[in-house]
Amino acid sequence: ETKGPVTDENGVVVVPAGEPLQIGSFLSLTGADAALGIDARRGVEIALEKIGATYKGHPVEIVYEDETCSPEGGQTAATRLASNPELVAVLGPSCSGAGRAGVPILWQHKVPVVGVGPTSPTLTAPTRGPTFDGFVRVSFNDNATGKFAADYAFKTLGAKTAATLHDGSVYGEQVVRTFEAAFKAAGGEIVASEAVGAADTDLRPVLTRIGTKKPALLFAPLYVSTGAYLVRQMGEVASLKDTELLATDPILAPAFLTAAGKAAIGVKVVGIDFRPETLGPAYQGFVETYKSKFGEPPISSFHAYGYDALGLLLAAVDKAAVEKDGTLYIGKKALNDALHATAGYDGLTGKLSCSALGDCASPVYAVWEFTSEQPDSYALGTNPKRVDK
Amino acid sequence: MTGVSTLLSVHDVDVHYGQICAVRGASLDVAEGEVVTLIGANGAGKSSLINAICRLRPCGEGHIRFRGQDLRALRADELPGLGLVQVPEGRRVFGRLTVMENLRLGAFCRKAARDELETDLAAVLDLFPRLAERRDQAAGTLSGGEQQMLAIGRGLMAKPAMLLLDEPSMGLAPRIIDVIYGAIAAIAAKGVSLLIVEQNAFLALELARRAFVMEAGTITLSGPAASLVDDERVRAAYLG
Amino acid sequence: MVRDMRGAAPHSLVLKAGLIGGLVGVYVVAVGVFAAFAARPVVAQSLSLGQIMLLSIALTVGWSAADARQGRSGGLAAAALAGVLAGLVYAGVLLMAREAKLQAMFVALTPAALNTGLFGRTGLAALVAAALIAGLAALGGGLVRQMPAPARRTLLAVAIAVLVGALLRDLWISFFANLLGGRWWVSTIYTGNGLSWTGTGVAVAAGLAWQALRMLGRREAGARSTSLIGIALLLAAAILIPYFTNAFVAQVMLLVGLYALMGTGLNIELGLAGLLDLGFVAFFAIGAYVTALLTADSPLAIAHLSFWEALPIATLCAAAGGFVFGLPVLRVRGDYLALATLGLGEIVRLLVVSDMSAPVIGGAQGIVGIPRPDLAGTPMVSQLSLYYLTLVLTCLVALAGWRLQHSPVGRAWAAAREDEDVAATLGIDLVRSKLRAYVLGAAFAGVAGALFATTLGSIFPQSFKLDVSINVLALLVVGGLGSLPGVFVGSLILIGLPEFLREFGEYRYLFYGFLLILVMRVRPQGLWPDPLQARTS
Amino acid sequence: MLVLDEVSIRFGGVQALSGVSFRVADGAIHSVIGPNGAGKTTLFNAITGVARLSAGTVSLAGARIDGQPPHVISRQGIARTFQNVRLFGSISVLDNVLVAEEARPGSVPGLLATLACLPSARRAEQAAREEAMRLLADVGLADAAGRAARTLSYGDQRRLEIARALATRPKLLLLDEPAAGMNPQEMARLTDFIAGLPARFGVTILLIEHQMRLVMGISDRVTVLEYGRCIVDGTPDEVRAHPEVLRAYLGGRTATRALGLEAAPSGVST
Amino acid sequence: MDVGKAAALHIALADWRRRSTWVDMVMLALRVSLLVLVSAGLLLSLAHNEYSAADWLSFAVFGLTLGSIYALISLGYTMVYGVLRMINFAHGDVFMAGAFGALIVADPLIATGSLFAVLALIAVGAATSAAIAALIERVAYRPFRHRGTLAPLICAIGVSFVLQYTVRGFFGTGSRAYHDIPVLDGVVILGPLQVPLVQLFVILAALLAMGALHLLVQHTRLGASMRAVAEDRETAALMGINADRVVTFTFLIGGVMAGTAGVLYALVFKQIHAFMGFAIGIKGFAAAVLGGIGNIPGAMVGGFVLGLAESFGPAALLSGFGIPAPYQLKDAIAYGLLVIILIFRPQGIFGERLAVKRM
Ligand SMILES: Nc1ncnc2c1ncn2[C@@H]1O[C@H](COP(=O)(O)OP(=O)(O)OP(=O)(O)O)[C@@H](O)[C@H]1O
Ligand SMILES: Nc1ncnc2c1ncn2[C@@H]1O[C@H](COP(=O)(O)OP(=O)(O)OP(=O)(O)O)[C@@H](O)[C@H]1O
Ligand SMILES: CC(C)C[C@H](N)C(=O)O
Ligand SMILES: [Mg+2]
Ligand SMILES: [Mg+2]
Repeated sequence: ETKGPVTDENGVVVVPAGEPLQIGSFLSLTGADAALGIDARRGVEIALEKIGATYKGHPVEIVYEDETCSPEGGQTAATRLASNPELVAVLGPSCSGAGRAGVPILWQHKVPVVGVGPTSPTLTAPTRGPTFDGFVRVSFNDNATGKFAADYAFKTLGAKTAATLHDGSVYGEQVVRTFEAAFKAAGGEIVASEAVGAADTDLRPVLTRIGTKKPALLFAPLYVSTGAYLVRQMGEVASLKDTELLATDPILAPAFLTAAGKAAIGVKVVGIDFRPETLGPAYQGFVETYKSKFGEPPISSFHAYGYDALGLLLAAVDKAAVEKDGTLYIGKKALNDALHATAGYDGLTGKLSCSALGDCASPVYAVWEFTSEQPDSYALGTNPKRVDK
Repeated sequence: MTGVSTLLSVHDVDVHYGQICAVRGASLDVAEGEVVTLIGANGAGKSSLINAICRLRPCGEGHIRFRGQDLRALRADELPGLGLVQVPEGRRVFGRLTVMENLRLGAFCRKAARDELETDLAAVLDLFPRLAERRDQAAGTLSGGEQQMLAIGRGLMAKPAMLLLDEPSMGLAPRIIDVIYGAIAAIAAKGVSLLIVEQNAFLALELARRAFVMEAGTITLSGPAASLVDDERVRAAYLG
Repeated sequence: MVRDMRGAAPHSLVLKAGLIGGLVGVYVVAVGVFAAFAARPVVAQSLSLGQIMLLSIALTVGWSAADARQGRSGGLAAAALAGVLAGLVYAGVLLMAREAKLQAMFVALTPAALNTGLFGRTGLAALVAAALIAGLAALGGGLVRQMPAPARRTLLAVAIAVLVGALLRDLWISFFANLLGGRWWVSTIYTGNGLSWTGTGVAVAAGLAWQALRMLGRREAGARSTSLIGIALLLAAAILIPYFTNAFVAQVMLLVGLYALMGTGLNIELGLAGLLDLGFVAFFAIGAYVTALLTADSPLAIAHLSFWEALPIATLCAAAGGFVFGLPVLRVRGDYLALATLGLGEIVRLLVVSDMSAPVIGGAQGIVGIPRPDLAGTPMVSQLSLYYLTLVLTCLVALAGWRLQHSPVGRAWAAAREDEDVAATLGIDLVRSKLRAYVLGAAFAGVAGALFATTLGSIFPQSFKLDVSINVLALLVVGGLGSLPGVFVGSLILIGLPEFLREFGEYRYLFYGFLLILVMRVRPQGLWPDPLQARTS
Repeated sequence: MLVLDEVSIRFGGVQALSGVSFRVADGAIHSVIGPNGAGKTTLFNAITGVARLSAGTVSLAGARIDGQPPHVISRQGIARTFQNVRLFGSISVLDNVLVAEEARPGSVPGLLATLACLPSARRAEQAAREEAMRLLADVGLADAAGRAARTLSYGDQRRLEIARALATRPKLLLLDEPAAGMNPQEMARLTDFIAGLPARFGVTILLIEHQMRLVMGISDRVTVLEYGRCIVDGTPDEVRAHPEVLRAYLGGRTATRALGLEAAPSGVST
Repeated sequence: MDVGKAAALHIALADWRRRSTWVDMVMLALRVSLLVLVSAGLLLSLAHNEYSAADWLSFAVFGLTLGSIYALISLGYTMVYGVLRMINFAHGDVFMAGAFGALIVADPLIATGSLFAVLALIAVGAATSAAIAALIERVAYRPFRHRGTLAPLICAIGVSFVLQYTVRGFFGTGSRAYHDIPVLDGVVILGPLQVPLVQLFVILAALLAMGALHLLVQHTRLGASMRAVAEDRETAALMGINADRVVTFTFLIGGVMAGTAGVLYALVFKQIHAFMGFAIGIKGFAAAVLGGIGNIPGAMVGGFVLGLAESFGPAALLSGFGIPAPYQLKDAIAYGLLVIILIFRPQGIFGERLAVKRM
């Protein structure tokens, strides 16, 4: 297709002078895991504010959709976004399930997607198929998460046996598999590999079952609601008294404290190292802006990804767009290529360089532990505080 | 209407089922302690009229008075408490309830002492020994005739001031019909008013003092039972 | 049961109307609808949807108060009085809520929402304002009540036209842009999110025209020909509208068509054979998964057929599934069947999502990379082309359903639906007869599943939840059981409308619920009932 | 035609039928009478496969039919009406008959032929429809063909039930109290109608009735049941005079009058 | 002698073959294979014997805890179905609403720290649910008394949506937490078993509530009038029974039980959200069917059976086959049980066989 000065096999988006540059976004905005998406959206908004909500004289408009942290939510949101031919690209989703379902739909229309929260390895696996060609993510890849968690469990905590529990989500199932592989590789033994339904509330039977194997550690990458049921009920299963629980970042949110109450105290969570020492002073400044703008410290660990996603995208648009008489011509393939070619982009979360498969982050992990059950006391650094170093 | 003795008076009642007009401008009255029968061909509208009286069907513009009280302002379930009770056509026993439960429900509207109920129960079971044999059987599994006995027995349990019987002899063995009509006569003798719808016009006309004949939704004839029995048209149509 | 001329004295009804109206107003604020709607202009940035909502509550209060005094004098006074009462209750409760700082418990009672809800006033001023506004609006409601019926209907038509014009903005914009050429229309009719004054005028005119047409139509044509004309119009709209609008509309219509297809399938089971099947989604899932496994570009695929080759296989598989499930389950009667099929549907979903089956059908990861069907060598990429495919399939299924209904097979279904025992003694083989219906329904669900898989390109176990069965059931009954245009209308309203109203987020499901109740109360036979069915029952 | 051999049925504690044996001759009108609860309807249920036998056998034209499901038995040529009328209430009168007409094996084309709109399917349907209208005319319901069955009056519903049963073209027709709820005049018409059935449709009739005038008027043979036992089996005249029958069933004014042994009342009896 | 036996067997078999249709044969095959499958699963699981006696006991206690909640909910279904022949799809949401109603007063009440406060909490929940149940009966169901079963079913689905999204609008999209209740914290040591006090409390409270209901229905005319209304509303009216009042009362009682269940649920799981009602509601209805619908003691037993099946099933049946992550399939076991019961014993465990309509 050729429009104006640009020819692109995937089509061209034209933004006439004065008209807004439209960017889609699908995030987890409602439900128990709303904090994940809202936090990321706030990151996007701060980034937008920083550029004065304009790009080369075009107002930048972000169209938000809710992906409800589920594949169906992702499908509906993506379909809705895909039907808008003026979208340049899409930021999101928060959750891997939504991504696995939504990205292919958007790519049918050759709309590239910049992942904000999805971390499942399948999204950037070599076997993922051509439908994910339009996907890059600023969030990390759980291959690394699983490996880090396994190392931490085996080396730091000294656990020789471990059990795993997932909730049948695209995210949970995958991260469990990478953890299991890494833990075995490190020399540990996986004594139980269990799963529950995402809507299950009575986890005691499955915990009892796990208890019979006496694992030293239970690796349970659950979302907020199930995670809270888990920590509350784990205390009631006597045979798990000596088992250490290791969870992952979806529960790094005040909502988890509300839901889990006192049982949250002492829960260890694998997440990103959000210290200024690691992320640099820019992050510190960002958190200050966040606090002053939204009246509370970040409510999960995806704000910075939201911020970076928009920046990364605009950087790619810079490279791909051709401007003529105030009108922007953006080749879709060119934009996607530019995204994938990102190298050394200076993001809040570190230097971002995208691989051919779309992984851009080089995460530094940390282990966090909750110290109080008060949701208002949630603040990365104190509650939860860092425990792995 | 004149006076003291009129118990039920129905005036100019219509019954419609959607477009179909089943009863048109029907009027009848029953005096205190009187036995009246309503006869007519299939589909004449007898049951519809009875149901209108019992407030199971809306009744158009006319009025229905029982002891001078306008029934149109009442709900069906308020009538038994006033002493107006119907034994419906086609038995309509509570199939999943036992015989005894059905009978006890018959007395639902009464606030009677326990032993009074027990004596009444015993009286009904006496009248229909067959029911006594089947007392704990689900009513739905009774034979047709047994169900009819149960329906009548249930109506009696209400100790009504007026009983509307819709085809009480239907499906009963000849001997049982005798028994039932004997019982009905006995009830009438106690001063209970009766309005009987009957195909077996002989029986009804024998027992009743007055009769109404219904044809195609309107009441076409009325008068003392004796004179109707001798009416040629009635003889031809209903006495065979 | 019959209750003529009974009920409480009229003045207590007036009180009741006021009280209930006030509380409904409070509900609207507390549930958050008001805040969401207050941000949505309808007319020229000056009348928001939230305001319309509150006003219409007061209007209804006035209406019912006047209604209670019908035939007596003082209807208008009663209406106004009830309105004032409603306003006082409303403002009183909200003022108390503001004092009590309930936000920790009731999240929608934010200071901002309370402030808008109380017209930006405090204390006595708020009370007075609310009482005044509500009283006036209720007076209006009373007036409307006393208008002659045609005037009332015209007013209603105009109101609906304005709302439809404002709320389905996206739809109209794309329509104008495509059909009438250009953005000029758009900017004349709409300002921001709402209608401009011009736009409002256009909407009013449209409402008047519509009402005039309806009255003409009613006078001219008999029932039968109106229903035929109606069907023709519906079909024309179904074909043309998506063509002249945008991809989003086509997308929504595709979904509508898909559900209509399932609804037609379920109609055979429920409408004709009386089988209440809540496990419908299981066959939808079978169709989708078989299609995915046969066509997807995925390591799990067992073949690489084209969609057209996979479609009959998927249909057959779903039908076979129907047979296997149906055989034991169909001996269960009535409502129990609903529960048994519901259980089966859930079991299928749970098995699909489980780790046990993950190596074969992907488990939680689903199956991705399902290609679009090819038409004469080119893939049908646009939603529109798939929509037409769906429409054609729906019509075929509908035709089959219609043909069956008026055939011996359909009559045997009707007989078994009415009384199984008697049907058996007439020589109808119940198992066979029910299996036929169930297998046919399953097969059609399978077709829908195949389409679903190919439209979305990826499938996940979570897409096959009970909700799908329930939605299909609801649209069937809302549209009118046994009526084929009804299925389409039901689908349009229950599946399409929520999509067009996405801007209201989760509140649209609240309205979905109210809509179900309302439609069933006002038209229990459905919005577009089968004329024959409507007559005999 | 029909042979019952030592048929017994019990429901929990109730022995509804114990060792009933009799045979129904081809083309006959055979009545079953007996007190309420004697087991007459249960007998019909036994024949049509609705109730399960606890002992004994039922054979139709030499082949055993007991133990088979109702629809299979029906297809071998048995049709019935019900004591408590059971119509398909919300479908039309005509469709009630059509359903029965089409339930006959092989009478109409199957699912695929229907879907394909084969002309043969249309023709078969048209024929069935005409046939059904004829039957309706026979029972005097032709005018009501389009009404929902539920809206008929009780007596009309009974007639429709007979028409529906006849529509299956049975060899054996079981009628359970067809005259219940009819007045004498209508009963007389019904009597003639039933009496004419064997000749017109070549059907054998087994009839339950409490209306003695009907039973005695048209039966070729009468079987009397009491407490689930067959107490007498003979011609109407034999039965009428049998002391056991008089004791258990007929003795009394109603029966006597129905049988024409006593004149109609001519005055009020008080 | 032997020959005679064989011959008799042969005749019996031939007779069976004559009587049975192919469907009967399929059903028999199904029955046999189910039996084989279940026993194989049980045996294999037992042979593995991964669990100690204490584990089995604690499975039982969880099962009973959950089961008593199911049982309480199922009562509402059973009674409403018994009277109106209608599946009240919104009942699960009435349960949910009870938990939220109590949430409003939960914090101050729990803070008082007495057992009495817990009872008050239950009372609030029960009152909320009862009021809501009666309200929806009045507004959404009563107009359908004579309108078949589908319209009210759809209306019930509508009500279910309204309740869910109303609560969601009122209380927010996420989960809401109940605070830990000190009086119910702690465990009771029963032999080898440590049972959390809450669970015991829940089982006891549920049993009490159900016992009270049973007495109420047994010893008043309510039971009989409910059944009469269920069968034939018009005839019941002819007996002087006010159907509307009976129905309202039924909904009220069902609401009380559901609200109690809602608070008990919140006490055990400490987290509630607006959508929790639907799935649990379906389980409650399943429990009602298991026990035999319309049968109040049956509903209780059905609830317990379902709860136990969920907690034992995966361990006792599936793990023997080496199925990965068997607890993912616990609902499948529960629904499987339901379907099997419906197929082979439609009247439920306790229900009398529905009296066959007379011919
Ligand atoms: N539910 C109904 N819907 C429509 N029409 C009805 C209904 N019930 C009765 N009808 C019609 O109303 C008329 C009167 O019926 P009704 O049952 O009152 O007659 P009846 O005199 O009691 O007859 P029978 O002696 O047969 O019982 C009949 O034409 C009948 O078809
Ligand atoms: N399913 C059942 N369970 C228990 N008892 C039953 C059942 N069916 C019938 N009975 C009993 O069997 C007996 C015979 O009933 P049946 O209906 O055959 O009588 P009938 O001769 O037809 O009487 P009627 O002339 O009154 O119709 C009755 O006493 C009845 O109570
Ligand atoms: C937002 C995140 C917690 C989501 C999670 N990492 C996922 O991939 O689904
Ligand atoms: Mg009648
Ligand atoms: Mg009988």
